[in-house]
Amino acid sequence: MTVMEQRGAYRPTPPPAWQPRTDPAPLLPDPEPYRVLGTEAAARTDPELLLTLHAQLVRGRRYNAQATALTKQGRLAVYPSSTGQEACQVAAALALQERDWLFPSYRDTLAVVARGVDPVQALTLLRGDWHTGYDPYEHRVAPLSTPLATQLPHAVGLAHAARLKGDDVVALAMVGDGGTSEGDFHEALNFAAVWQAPVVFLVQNNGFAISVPLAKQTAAPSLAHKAVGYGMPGRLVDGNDAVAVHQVLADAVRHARAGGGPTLVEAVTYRIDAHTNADDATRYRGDTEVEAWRAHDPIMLLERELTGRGLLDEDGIRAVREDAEALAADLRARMNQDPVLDPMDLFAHVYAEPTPQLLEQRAQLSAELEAEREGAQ
Amino acid sequence: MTVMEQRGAYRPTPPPAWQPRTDPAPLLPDPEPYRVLGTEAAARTDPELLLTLHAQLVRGRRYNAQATALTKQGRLAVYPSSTGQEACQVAAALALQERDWLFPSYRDTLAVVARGVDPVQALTLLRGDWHTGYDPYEHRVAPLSTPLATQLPHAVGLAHAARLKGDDVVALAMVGDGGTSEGDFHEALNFAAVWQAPVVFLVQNNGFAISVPLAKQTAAPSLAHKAVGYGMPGRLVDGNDAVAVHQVLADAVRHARAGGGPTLVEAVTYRIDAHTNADDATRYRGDTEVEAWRAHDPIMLLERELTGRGLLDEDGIRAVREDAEALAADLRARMNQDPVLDPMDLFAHVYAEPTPQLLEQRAQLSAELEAEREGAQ
Amino acid sequence: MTTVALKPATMAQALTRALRDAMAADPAVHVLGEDVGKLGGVFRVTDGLAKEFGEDRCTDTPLAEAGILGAAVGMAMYGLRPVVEMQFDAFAYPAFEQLVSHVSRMRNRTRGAIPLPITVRVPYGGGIGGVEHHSDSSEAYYMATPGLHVVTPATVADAYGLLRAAIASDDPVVFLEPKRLYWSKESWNPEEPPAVEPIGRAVVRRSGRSATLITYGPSVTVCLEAAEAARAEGWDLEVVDLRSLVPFDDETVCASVRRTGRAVVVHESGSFGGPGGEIAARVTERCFHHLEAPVLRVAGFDVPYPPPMLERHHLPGVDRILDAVGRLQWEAES
Amino acid sequence: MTTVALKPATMAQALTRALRDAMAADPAVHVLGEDVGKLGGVFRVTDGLAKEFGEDRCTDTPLAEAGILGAAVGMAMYGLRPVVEMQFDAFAYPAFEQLVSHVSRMRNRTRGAIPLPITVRVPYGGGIGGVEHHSDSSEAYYMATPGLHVVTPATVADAYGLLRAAIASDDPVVFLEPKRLYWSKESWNPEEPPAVEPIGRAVVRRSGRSATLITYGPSVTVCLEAAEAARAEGWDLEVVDLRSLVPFDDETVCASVRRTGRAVVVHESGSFGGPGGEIAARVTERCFHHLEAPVLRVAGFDVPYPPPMLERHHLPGVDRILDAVGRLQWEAES
Ligand SMILES: Cc1ncc(C[n+]2csc(CCOP(=O)(O)OP(=O)(O)O)c2C)c(N)n1
Ligand SMILES: Cc1ncc(C[n+]2csc(CCOP(=O)(O)OP(=O)(O)O)c2C)c(N)n1
Ligand SMILES: [Mg+2]
Ligand SMILES: [Mg+2]
Repeated sequence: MTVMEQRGAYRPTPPPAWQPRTDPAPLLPDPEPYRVLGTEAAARTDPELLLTLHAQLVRGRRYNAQATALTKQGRLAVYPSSTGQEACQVAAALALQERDWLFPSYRDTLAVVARGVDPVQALTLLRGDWHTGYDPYEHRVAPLSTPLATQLPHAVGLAHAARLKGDDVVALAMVGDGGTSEGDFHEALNFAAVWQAPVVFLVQNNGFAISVPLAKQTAAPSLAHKAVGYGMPGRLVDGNDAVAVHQVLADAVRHARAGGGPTLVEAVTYRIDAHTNADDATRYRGDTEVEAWRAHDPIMLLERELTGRGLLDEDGIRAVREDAEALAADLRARMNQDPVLDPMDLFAHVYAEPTPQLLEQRAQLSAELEAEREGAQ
Repeated sequence: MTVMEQRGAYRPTPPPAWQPRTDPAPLLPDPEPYRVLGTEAAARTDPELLLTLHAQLVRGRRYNAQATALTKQGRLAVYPSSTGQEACQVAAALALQERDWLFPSYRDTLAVVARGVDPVQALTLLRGDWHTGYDPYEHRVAPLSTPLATQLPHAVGLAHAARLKGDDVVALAMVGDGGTSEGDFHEALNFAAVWQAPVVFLVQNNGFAISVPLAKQTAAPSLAHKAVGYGMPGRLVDGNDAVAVHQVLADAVRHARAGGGPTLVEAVTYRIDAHTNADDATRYRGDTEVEAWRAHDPIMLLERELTGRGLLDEDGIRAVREDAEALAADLRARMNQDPVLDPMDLFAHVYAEPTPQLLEQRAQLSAELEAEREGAQ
Repeated sequence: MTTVALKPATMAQALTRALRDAMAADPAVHVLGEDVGKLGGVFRVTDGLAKEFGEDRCTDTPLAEAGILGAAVGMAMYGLRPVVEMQFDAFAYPAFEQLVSHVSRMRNRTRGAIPLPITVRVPYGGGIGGVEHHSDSSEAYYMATPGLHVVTPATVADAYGLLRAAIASDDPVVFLEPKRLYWSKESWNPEEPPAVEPIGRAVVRRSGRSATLITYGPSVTVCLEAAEAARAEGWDLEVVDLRSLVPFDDETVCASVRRTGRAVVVHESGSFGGPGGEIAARVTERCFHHLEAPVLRVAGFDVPYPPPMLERHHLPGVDRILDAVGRLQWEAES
Repeated sequence: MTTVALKPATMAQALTRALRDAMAADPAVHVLGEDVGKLGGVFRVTDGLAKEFGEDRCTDTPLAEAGILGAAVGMAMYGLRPVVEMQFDAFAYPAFEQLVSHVSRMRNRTRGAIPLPITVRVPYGGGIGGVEHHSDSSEAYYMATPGLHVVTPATVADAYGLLRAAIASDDPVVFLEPKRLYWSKESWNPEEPPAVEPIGRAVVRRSGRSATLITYGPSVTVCLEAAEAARAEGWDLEVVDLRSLVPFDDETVCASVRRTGRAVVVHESGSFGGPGGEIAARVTERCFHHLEAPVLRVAGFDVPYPPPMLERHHLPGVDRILDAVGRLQWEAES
């Protein structure tokens, strides 16, 4: 049986044989975002996981702050901070097995780092020395994708290919609320559902696409409600509840791994910082809203749980902070070194072998640099 | 209040203030396609409407047959027949007021003709003498759109513009089941919902996109289920029940006119003929399926109702057929005349004023034609 | 005669002013795009328009470029004059099908019944340290698409004059805004903005006798610098700013080349299949016997636009232009 | 020596055979697109592949070109070699962003870590009586996109040889199939299909001394006809079939032009911003002092592709080519 034949079919037939293919009810999200922290279910969560999540959240926040500082020092071209969204970032990375793939969007540097990519290499794009700083195959992390939603069909294709080869690989693809409006979002989700590809789509709904609020982006009851239109389950989760996000994603990954097909997860969160260091958020939103969300801070929510259950004390928090400081110090130190660049790299990877035309251009640049060097002497 | 401000907002706020924007329940289609013919509701329908629909269906079927015959005689480059789908075609045209706009897809010549466009002009594209044969403003019918789903955002923009100007205009846009997979479908529906534009989207789900059956096109419970993901109502209707399609579309048009925003209607139907005269349908489907659908023929369904209620007898049917024959005869006669073409038209409408570059090229062609004429003498 | 208080204005401000004046003059003009409302666009070109004209006239759309341009087509069909902002060059690609299959062809398709007076504003080009997808020069794609006008200003005054003309045009115009000139300044009289420029006329920015530099958009200032530097080498270079790639002003360009007998085309866009090939070819077709040397091209390399730290090696600069001028077979002279 | 039974094969059949042989040789080769399965594609080029290799190797996709190409990117990232079919030239436009922003750049973006061995098959060109959107020549767009190879066969043997090479290439190849040559025939030995052709080599299809016709794809046969007809005028024309637009075979082309001293570029694509500009410019740069006349271009007009009943006026035909040859300043000779 081919992958293609596995699907049941929505195959309209004339009455009385008519039957819709799937029962839509289980595909619809609950109207309330799923939460764990602050509920009774929290008590049943694995302490180890809580501590790991916590340490990563704190590291993540520190990383965001450090990277933003580096933009001010001219060490990064630009930085889109995910402060406030660390729970989504970290949970996305931790929900995957090593053999799985992560497809991040441009704001998801933290998820990339949480998956194991070197923190400096993760910033190469934003530093401006090359377009991607890490080998995607090393940690199975696709390049940070700048054109919004375009990475989603890649995730589908990769997961589909893995399945065809009989490999046990799930792809998790990240996109913003704004990105869901793009045609590529639609096409990717449709392909994933038709192919029953092992993909999990994580929408970080942080309320804004740069300055455009969600209300101008969609009129849907929730973004998770889009899932039923593709025939996949949609899940709505509190994106600031790291435990809840992790659980929902891990479930979706398991479901995909077991051959159950894709899931669309909407994590409701908030972008605390401006869009990037270059953005002026006061033009389009007020402080009250930001403050309301600060009161629902992902780190705070988790610390409350951990300290309440006696799993973490002042010392523990201090240790985690020190670890995060060490990360920041290392980042600072290494980012303050000028990268060594070879202009000839312009021609090195356009094709497997440069075309005759590129060879000519390479020779030209080479001669120019030679002349420059001679002139400088 | 601007149009933009009218919308309620799905604006996630941190708990406990969280609230999804709309109740999704009323947006979901019924699991059974809506039907009138063969149900008790049929008795309550307006006899006048039934007779008009019937006459148009019969004309439509005859038109399809005649156009297909013209391809064999080399009088049309190609013809995508809508035989079996006449109920959708006719209802789409009749559901609109004169001031409204129709945005047809490439298969929808019948709808265009039913709206009042000259039957020969409607075939200009397929005849090959120009890309559009009618003035779109005369009957408010956009050009037949060949690139699938690309006409949907046009319908949204036009309806939105009309609303901004305070005009009472609804746009009805048609697309196939295959076309729903395109990114433009997604973007158009999203814009329509966010703008609350007065648009009705009619998907004719005829089971195939050329050779590709619906099961390879979507895994959704139904295509109408896509609506909830945009925050608009989705309606499922028996596309061979002309009365039901007309009713659902007329309701959606009324809803849009009243400021209620867009609706997605999926009409379940079947393409009885091959994709076009150039297609070989035996490669991808069997006769049994076609026969099952022939037993659910839109004309037959309507005739059964009309004759059952004594609204139509043999004479009445004969009169309708004669009218259809007259249409076909006129079509035949006029399509058998060679159109008179002016090659200089190549340059006439590329821009309001031809560029200097086009003037040069026009002069070149003109000289060539002159030489040709001289050579011929 | 009253004394006029000249004030400095940036190109971005000139564009804003053009939009504002156009919107004030004609209620059919509507602006739409991502972040064009409250934010005023990421380059602030639409700053203040939503406030002044309301969000129905200057509208933040969902994030979907094909949807934006597709909706603009429908709006234009209903008599509006949409001005669409694409946030960056590479983010116009999702709208490519709408642009090529509809925007450029609708008038022709309908024998003139549906003209589409749409202006598509596209910030383009590099030199601003932008990360990948933020520095493309995509004019070759638009030039190869019949039915579009392709216009690009190089001065603050032209930014105003050409954008007004683009919006007033009954045909679709791809209006390419050189990103790195957004902050370039000129002094102007705010009471009386510059004239509306007819689309399709090149202008000689600097007269010279030795050779012609044919250029446009962001490369105009570079060519003017090169022309200054060339004086030291004894070359007196003429600089032609095309301003409009479609229609193309053969007359002005060829008149210059016939005078100088030598030409170099300069642009940021890649060389292979780029605008320079067309320009060199048509100049050669028309001025063959006036040419002392082949028309040369100085362009970006045929590589994906490089990361910020390497872009200076990619962009055509003064030295590379002078090198090319030096290769114009001056031996023939002596 | 055994006698070989030659059999006629059409270009479409040669392409099918190339796909089949590539799939048989390498399980990583997957075909995907609209209607490529049971139907075998609207031009029947994938006929029988789904049956022979299963629907997982030759897959009917949903109707969404960006999705198809985007999925192919992911499949290639996982080690497959996708061969994507775009149903018609104009229906490749929805995939333009995926092509330009990802397919062409992924290798460069990742310093070679992610090569994308994807073949994008695009039936192109006119002359088959196709209605709007079914006859575009879109090669200018692809040529202007660094990172892509652009290949187009003009003979049945090349259709096989070049498609095999495209699929074997570790770089993305836009493989342009001239629609009106699908039914052209050659005789070949089915036991031993033609050789795999290296990408990037032009070939002289007809030797001549008077002038060179530089062409490719659907225009090659027209040029050969023109060359025959030119004999009556006393011209002995050389015809160069480029076969590959990227990389470009400067060597073969320039060698020919240096021999003949005159050249005309012929293609269906529009002239302005089309391939001919690039070709004329680069030939002139390299062969200036060998040229007796400017390199001329014979191309489609700069208009949206015309409806079937008018296309013969648009397409470059024998007469138009001979006219151009006549304008190559033969007076200089006498
Ligand atoms: C195709 C495309 N269009 C436009 C942009 C410019 N842009 C960058 S980020 C952004 C907003 C993204 O919003 P969202 O998807 O909600 O992600 P967030 O920034 O909130 O993480 C825009 C419009 C882009 N990167 N890609
Ligand atoms: C963008 C685009 N891609 C591909 C095609 C080629 N094509 C023409 S009709 C068709 C199938 C359409 O199926 P559907 O939308 O279900 O409409 P139907 O033919 O059933 O009326 C295809 C793939 C096209 N016209 N436009
Ligand atoms: Mg967002
Ligand atoms: Mg269909």
